[in-house]
Amino acid sequence: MVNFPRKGVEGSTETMLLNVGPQHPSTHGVLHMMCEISGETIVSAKPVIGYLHRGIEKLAESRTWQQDIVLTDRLDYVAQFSNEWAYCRAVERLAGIEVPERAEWLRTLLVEMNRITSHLIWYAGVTMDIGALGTPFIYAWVARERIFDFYEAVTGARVMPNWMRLGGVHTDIDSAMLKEMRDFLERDFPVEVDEYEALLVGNEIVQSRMKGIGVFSAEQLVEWGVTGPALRASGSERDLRKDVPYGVYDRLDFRVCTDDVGDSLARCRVRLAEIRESARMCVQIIDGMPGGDVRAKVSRALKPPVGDVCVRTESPRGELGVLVASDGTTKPLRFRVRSPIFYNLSAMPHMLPNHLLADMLVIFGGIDTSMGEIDR
Amino acid sequence: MSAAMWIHALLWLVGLLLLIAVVTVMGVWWERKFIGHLQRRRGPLHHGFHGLLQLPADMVKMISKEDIVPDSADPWLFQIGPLMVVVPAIAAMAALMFAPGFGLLDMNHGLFYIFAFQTLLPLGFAVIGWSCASKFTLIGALRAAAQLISYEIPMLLAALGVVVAAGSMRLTDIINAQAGVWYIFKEPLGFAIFGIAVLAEMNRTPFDLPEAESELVAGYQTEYSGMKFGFVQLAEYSVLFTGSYLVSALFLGGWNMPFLPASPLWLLLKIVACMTMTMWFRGTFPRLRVDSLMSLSWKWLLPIALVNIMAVAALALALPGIY
Amino acid sequence: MTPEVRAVLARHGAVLDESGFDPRADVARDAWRACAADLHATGARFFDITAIDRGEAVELVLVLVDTPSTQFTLRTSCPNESLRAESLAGVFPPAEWGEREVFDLFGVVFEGNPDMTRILQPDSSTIHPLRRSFELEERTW
Amino acid sequence: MGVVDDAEQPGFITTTLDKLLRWGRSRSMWPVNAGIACCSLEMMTTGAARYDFDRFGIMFRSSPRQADVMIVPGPITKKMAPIVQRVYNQMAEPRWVIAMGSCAISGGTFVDSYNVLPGAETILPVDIYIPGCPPRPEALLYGCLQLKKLISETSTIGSSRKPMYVPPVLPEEWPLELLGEYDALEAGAVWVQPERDSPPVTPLGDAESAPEDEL
Repeated sequence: MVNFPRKGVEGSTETMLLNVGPQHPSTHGVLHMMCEISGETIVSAKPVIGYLHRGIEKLAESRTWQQDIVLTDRLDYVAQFSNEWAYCRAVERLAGIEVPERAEWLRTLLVEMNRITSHLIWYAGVTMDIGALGTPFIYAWVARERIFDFYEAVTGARVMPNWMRLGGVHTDIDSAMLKEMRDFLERDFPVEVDEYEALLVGNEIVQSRMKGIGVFSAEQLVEWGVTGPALRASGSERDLRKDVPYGVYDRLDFRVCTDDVGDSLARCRVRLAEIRESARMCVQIIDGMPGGDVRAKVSRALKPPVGDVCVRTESPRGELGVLVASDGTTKPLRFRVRSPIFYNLSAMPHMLPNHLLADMLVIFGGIDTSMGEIDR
Repeated sequence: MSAAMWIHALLWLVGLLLLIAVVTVMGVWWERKFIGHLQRRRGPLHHGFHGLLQLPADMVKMISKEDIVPDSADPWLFQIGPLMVVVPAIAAMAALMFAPGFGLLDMNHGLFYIFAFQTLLPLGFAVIGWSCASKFTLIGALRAAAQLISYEIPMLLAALGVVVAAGSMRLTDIINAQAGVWYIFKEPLGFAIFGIAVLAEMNRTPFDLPEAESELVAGYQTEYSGMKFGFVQLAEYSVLFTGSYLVSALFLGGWNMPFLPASPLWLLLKIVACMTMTMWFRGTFPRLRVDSLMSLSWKWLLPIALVNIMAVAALALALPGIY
Repeated sequence: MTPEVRAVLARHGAVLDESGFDPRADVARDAWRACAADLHATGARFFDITAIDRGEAVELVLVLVDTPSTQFTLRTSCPNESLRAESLAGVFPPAEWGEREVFDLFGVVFEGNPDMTRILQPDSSTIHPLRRSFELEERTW
Repeated sequence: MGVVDDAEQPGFITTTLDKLLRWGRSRSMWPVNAGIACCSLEMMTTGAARYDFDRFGIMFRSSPRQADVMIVPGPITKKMAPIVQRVYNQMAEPRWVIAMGSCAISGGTFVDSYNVLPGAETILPVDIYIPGCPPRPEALLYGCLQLKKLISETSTIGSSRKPMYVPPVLPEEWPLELLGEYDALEAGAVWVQPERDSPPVTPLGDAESAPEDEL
């Protein structure tokens, strides 16, 4: 039994408990949201998670440092490269591995492309949730498939790339492929994004569904532990790519996309702006790509010195932290993922009350969940 | 009643049932195909010529599926629930006229008859949702009842404008009165209100709240499986057909076509066009929220419909020749 | 590390170690919550709460962000005989879920957490899998 | 599931009806919209424009009552197992199960984990296995077409395939998780772990030959 006492509404009839999920079309995975509703108004809510808890943190302790990269792909299966990079950065910092210049550029390139595909999945999900029968959903998949073709050509896999290595990346990208990526991102992609924006933000019904729904101030959201685009939509400029530049972000010209309204529509606008900004960054990266090696020599039996390190990166959903602790052996002592959505989701009980059942999906889409990373 | 009348009635009954079957099969096929092409894909393609056999296959499967009655459901209401929406939906079609004198029964108050049976639908939805003892169906049913009842009033008021102008509730008279100018040009406001309200009456996007898939799984039909689900679908497409017929007959001139002789073909074409419009909406629009749905009906459509009917009545008094 | 943070840490008798990658401050278990509350007052932002099993004790790690670009960890140690600590849920709201996870995977009980139940594993589970003492079963095939 | 279960010598009408039913069932497979993990992304991709499930008459239904096929797209954890079974039990007969991806086949990458079941077949009767991590959309399409073949070759007369209720079972040390205060499931059933010597990966080719025995 889940610890979820009913609050009830004073002077009203009995409230009803509605279990949304774990198998529900709009929970984006296996989230179980317990809602106490009075009529259609949510009185209190409690997310129940763990339906996808695969014990990745324990499994990582029984594998070598290199083998764990496979597991990081499966954490947030929508933003695979971000997880790989966060893990690789943590271990490289711990073991003092120097990453070749070109590898850093390649990593940044694919992570930014990954941000685009991840936000496209958000777009598909949120439009589906507000009831558009799949048209924006399928449109989002058109551009996503094009980018997935690049993933496949570069890494050999569509969803689980396992492409980054400690000390670099597995395969180089040749200049013809880079040119193709650049052509797509500069020419075809903005046209698609214009259409997406018109379908979502330009739609009157969407505006009436989202405007003024779920308005939270930046102070509230910071207090609740929310990070990422959901926070930036409330006016905060927190973006680790600017605050703690890693990769080649300090050499790129980009702006932090923010919005000061703080409602659900603002969160949509911020994510759409981030899609455009990422595409712009990718073009810059391809233009500035230096030559050279893509992988440093790293011993297969890597033994980082004793110690622990926590590395923060900006994943598409917020601040992704990876804490690795080493006891000087070939296997990690502890591999911990600070999942941005885990803490974003923990703010749901604060966010949902007094909204309608239909608003739940809108607010929920605003934080863009991916259960693989929440449950690990 | 003479034997000829019996035969006429029997033939028409069979014909109407066939029509419903064809409308459902072709409607679903056309919807999947049309929305598929809207979404840059193909829709049903491989079973039959361009997927034409897809719907017969679906129906064969549905008939042979297990018929589940949940333990906690009210067994009687659960069984008769689908009938309570299918029967009114089909019965309403008895008054449809496809050409002068070409129909089951040319009733004096045909329009009234159709609306009377449409009014029964929320009861059926409520029974379906209540009997399943599931929360999603219950919420869906309550939404359906609230939505259908509140959109009935603007719909009837908008239709009343046409009745005032035509001076009759007989569908033949109403359509014949549009031999010159269609009512869409005489009463554009009424047409807009009637179109929106009929869309809501048919539970179509953006008013598909009762079966809001992303919120309520499948709304009031969540617990129905097999042929019962098929019956509910049948009722939906019958209502869609009736609604499209009403829009075509009341505002789009029915079987009249400018510069061309009157023919049932025009009526059918208009019905198909109206149905396609609803599918287009379905492919593009998201869903309204439940409170904006209600405020749209009570705060906007109802006052405008009242203004519309007063204006039409005044015009009909002032300009008896034209209106 | 801002001077305010240093002052708070010194007030609570924290052992500061800045030789590693991130500055770390070890406090006694009694000062855990009070120190975190004072750090919250300086404007430090919650980033993560987790634990590392050191064999004879479980080390609680609270990662805090003091300025947008710097971070530090506040640590305390729970010996295996008494896996208890004061809850930070009243100080940092997101810590509620973080502590539930530490409880679920390590078995550390946080006193004062409003919902000290398992979060990832089923309620019926009897294990705390991230303890060193818990070994994964050998694969049978 | 059979039309006439005890018909010893099916006559012309029953065989024709049987053909019709097999035709209808195999050409209208509606999977239940139950995304579990990474594979659900590829499942959605298959429904999207480039691959388009709808061409084959496959369309996702959110309500298990109206679905025929359950695609298990991911690892089944111990917390999720009763729910997956429950969704399966809510589906109307005849129903089929596709195990999509290595996690659903055997536990995949997570087979060593303390919280993951070694494959969907431990709790569900799986008909089709689609290997891959995750399988490409083409592989999923191929798997669905294999299922179509399987259905159209499974006679509905006196079939060995009987309606099946999967009792919600879990190991004794993992009693059933209750979902909420109105949960109707009963706890206490005994978990039966299937015996196994090798990974339970059935190549797709086997699905073609299997139904012939039943005919």
